[in-house]
Amino acid sequence: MSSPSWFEASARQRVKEMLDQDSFVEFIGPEQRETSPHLSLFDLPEQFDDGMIVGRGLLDGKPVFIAAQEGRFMGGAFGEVHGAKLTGLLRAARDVGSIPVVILFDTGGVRLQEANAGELAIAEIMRAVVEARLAGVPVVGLVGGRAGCYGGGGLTAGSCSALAVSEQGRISVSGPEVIETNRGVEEFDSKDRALVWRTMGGKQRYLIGGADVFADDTVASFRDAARYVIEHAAALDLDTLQAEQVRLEQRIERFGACADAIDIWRSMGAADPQSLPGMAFEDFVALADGLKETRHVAR
Amino acid sequence: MTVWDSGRIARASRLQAGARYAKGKHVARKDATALLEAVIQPGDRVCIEGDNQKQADMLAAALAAADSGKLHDLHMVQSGVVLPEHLDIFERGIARRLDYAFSGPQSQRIARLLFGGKIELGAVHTYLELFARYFIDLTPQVALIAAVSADREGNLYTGPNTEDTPAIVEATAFKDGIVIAQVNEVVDKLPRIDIPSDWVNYVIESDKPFYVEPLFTRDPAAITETQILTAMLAIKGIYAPYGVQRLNHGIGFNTAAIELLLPTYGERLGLKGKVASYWALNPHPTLIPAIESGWVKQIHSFGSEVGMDDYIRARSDVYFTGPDGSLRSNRAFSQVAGLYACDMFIGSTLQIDLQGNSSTVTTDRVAGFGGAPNMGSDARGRRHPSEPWLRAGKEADPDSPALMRRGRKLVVQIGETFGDKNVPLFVEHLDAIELARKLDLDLAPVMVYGDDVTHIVTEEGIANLLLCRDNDEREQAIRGVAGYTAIGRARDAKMVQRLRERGVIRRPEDLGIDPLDADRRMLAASSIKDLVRWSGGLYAPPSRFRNW
Amino acid sequence: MEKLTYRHVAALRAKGTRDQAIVGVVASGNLEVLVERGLPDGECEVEIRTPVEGFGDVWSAVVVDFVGRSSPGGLKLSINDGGARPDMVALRLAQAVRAIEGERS
Amino acid sequence: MLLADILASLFPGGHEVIVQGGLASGRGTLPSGSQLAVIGVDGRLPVGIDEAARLARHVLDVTTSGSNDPILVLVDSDSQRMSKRDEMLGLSEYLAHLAKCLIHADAHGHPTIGLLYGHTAAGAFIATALATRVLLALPGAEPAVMDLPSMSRVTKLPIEVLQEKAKSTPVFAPGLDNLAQTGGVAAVLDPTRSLADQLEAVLTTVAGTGLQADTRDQLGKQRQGRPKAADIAERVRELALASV
Repeated sequence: MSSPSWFEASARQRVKEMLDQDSFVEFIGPEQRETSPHLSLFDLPEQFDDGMIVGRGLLDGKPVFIAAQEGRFMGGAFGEVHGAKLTGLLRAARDVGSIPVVILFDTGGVRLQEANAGELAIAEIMRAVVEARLAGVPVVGLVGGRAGCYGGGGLTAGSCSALAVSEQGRISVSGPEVIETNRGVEEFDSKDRALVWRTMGGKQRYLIGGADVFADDTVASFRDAARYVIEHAAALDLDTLQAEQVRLEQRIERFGACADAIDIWRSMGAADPQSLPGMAFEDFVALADGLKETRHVAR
Repeated sequence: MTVWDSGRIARASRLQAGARYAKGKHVARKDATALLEAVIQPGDRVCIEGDNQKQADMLAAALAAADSGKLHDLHMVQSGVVLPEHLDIFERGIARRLDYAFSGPQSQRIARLLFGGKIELGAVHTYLELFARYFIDLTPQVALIAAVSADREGNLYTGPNTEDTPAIVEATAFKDGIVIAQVNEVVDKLPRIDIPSDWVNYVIESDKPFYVEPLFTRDPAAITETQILTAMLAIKGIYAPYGVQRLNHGIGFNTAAIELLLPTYGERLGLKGKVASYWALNPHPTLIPAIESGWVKQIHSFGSEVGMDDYIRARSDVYFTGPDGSLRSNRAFSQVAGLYACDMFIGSTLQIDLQGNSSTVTTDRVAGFGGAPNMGSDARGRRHPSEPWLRAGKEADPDSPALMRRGRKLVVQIGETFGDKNVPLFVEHLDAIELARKLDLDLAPVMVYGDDVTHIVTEEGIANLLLCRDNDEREQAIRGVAGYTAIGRARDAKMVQRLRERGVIRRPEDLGIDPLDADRRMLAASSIKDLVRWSGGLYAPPSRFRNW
Repeated sequence: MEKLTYRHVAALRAKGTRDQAIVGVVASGNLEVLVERGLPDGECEVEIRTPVEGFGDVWSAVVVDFVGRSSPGGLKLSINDGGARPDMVALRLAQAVRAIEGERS
Repeated sequence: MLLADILASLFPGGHEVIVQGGLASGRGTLPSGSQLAVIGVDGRLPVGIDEAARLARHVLDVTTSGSNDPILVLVDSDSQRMSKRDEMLGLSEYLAHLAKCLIHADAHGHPTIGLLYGHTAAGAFIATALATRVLLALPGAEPAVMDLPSMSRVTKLPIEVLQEKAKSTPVFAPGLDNLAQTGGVAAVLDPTRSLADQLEAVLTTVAGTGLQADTRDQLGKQRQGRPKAADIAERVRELALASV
């Protein structure tokens, strides 16, 4: 049987199937019933793992810490418990100093019913990501789930050593509906899904250097991508940050006047930029790797 | 002295009134309302073309902008009440009486206007009935239609979404009526001529293409495990034993699941070539994997589907296409095909009662059924035999002599026992009855009558109503597949068990189906993108269905 | 939020040796079932938390059928419901038993 | 307080902080004589890619200056800039980069202090004020993740109901008190006293190089705003360490 779709799979399936067989050990699993203490205030159902699975396992026989968000529970949003599990895992990685962390993002951002706790969780997670990286630990992110990687999830992903994204993946701070609600449909039509994907989807992110690896929508492809980005993770030091500064400033210089992603792709040299969204995986990777100018994506 | 050509005289004077806005047959968009005010007269029967797919939306808006002092008391005779403008004209008094067949998004507002007395309702028809009445007692005086393009002479290319146009124009143009077409563009040379220019009186170039709703696009990503289970039951418990070769599918997710299981589950059951070869069906994107896997021999379509045009063009062995290569749909002919040349209809509904009557009308929604009642009924005029038809007939009436026994069309209702928001599919009484009382109608809007229904498929199993010998059995057979709805829980367990032993009710385990095997991984495509891949990139889904 | 608890006598001990399993997700129209061993072999308990109140008789009927069809002896099943329909509940309960009995999905 | 008043109170001897296009940068000398680098967002400016890149550039300039100056981050911002352009060009990367630069500076001898004196929200909040080691605030500051009307739209609960619920928990509603109780804001300064004195007192507690433990979750537990975060994080950490 072919490898299951990453987009379709649950967080548990992704974790189980991307790690070596039977190697996953969960920390504070669902049987501990450490659920959100806040959802009942809103008469909302809890989930036993609060939508976040953390633990350790083996990838090609090598130990990794792994965290996965369930994008279908509360849109994968960060709540108090959900976030604290990841914080604790990252702090452990920092303390150990040698075991990489793989984060399977699938989130709409902060869980509004516990917004302050979620916002602070993200601040703590980002600090813990940086601490782990400063301790020499690769922290890598995989983005290709139903909920995308929005809000604080996008910021956390941006703090990682390296990212893999699939076509389905979206990385952004404000979601399409939020932009439309605040700025009007003229600014952004959230129902125009082609627009959503070419603005914040996986292909655009890969092309402009927002992600290091473009994965196919299968667990196997993400597993390969995870192995690759762990190997090639950038260290976090002053050089990296300065390189990232230059990279980001150059992006504004080069594409800051573009009205649409199609214009960006055209100015990158894509002969038929309109065809990129529909392009099959292999064709796109071949084309993109010819276009991408910043080979080493400093982040 | 008797005048025998008053209609022709009236038409001449209408044309004269409209002539000042026209250059030849061509009228500017800005004069559309003025033209309508000139050629339509108060009390006229008017048809605005529009069904569950295509809409003559510019002309609908032009009519809605008319002066209600000049145009009033119109009698609208049209397939669809779908656009807000279709009801605005009633609110503004431009129109008063309505005969129609389908209303999707406006079903709630139409109910309010009916209750408020703003609409005088003739009847809710099926498409085919309404077309029929165009030729008998509801012939339009003016038809407002939509086409893709016109040439200078006024010939029309209606293209893949030809749909209702031929039926409307035939009835109007040949009975002294006026035909006004909105077109997306005027060109020198048409790809093909669907409507000849001498049946068309005016052509108006619209500022944007006429609207088409992608009504038949079902995203495989939304198909549930339960729907897959019902699809497996239908394939193994109905398609296979009856050997159904000629059929029509509804638009729900259960039948979309069936389409996506043919190349996987159907293949495993060895059914390829034995079932589901000939279709009366719109170009469902979810049928692409089955077509690509060689299951489908031929499809005739009521209309087209947004994004399917290139795929259809490249699969002319399967679809009906013109010399230009594009699809030719025709709702009237396809409805006739579904009625007389198909051995099965399978589709979903919102409510089923204890007699098996079903309806999608609820007390605050007057939906109209479009084509479903024709598809979902036994054609009493049918005379040609086929194996499924004869077999169904025999099950219903085992004792009559074979040579004198009518066959039966398989009419299958498929669904989950609970629908959206936990609303039960099975009810004691249809809401349609309550609605008919409130509106003082002569007839409750029933979509499929119980005596036409042969099977009901739910996740709990299949009820074969052909094998029921009396009303009691029929009721218990229905209760026996009604799951945990109040209807289902009130079953006579012993009788249901006896029905099961007789094969009237068949549970998944009776068919060798393990509900736990109903997995999304069985679907030949699990996303719209998968469908695009199956089509070799020929299917171009509308933006709202994309996630790339 | 309504909490419902049902205890039943079960004919057979659930097979396998796994201590626990979890299936499903708490999302609209869906639910999660956490299944754990720990009860005497002839007993089964189903505990439900649901935001949709007033459907106790439906839940009860679903659970009775589940205990009759599966052999959930010794199992405690805990449900967080996201407003699932009975057919989905029945499916998840069956999946939960299959999962703890050790079959790989 | 206005930015000018804050700067005057911090640096009675004068300063070299300039505000350009809503972004502040420069340095000042505290009465004790110690130098302080300053960056900031003023006038409720939304933080988009251009703003984030400029702020990060200032932080990197401080990090490479060879000094050991602490960095003061002054915040009166809108949320992140919500626009097609910003998201198309990867706003998440820009905001994350700014946060990384601040945390990196903190770890390399430049203790970071945030001072919230106006509004801030969502992604802009995370990338500026919440990326500092110690977050201070002035009375009247209005931190928010999302405003109640938007929250009401998303949760489909009336604003009155949300306001009622907010009385029993600090966990979701906007406001300085709620952020303080959940551990996000360490202390609220007294505007009637010298800000310089109060800041110097804080600086003595954060003196020294290298990262210090992030104690915001502990603070949230002590203040009973976040009952579970600290314990869950610590339990996971211990389980993970034990698993190695």
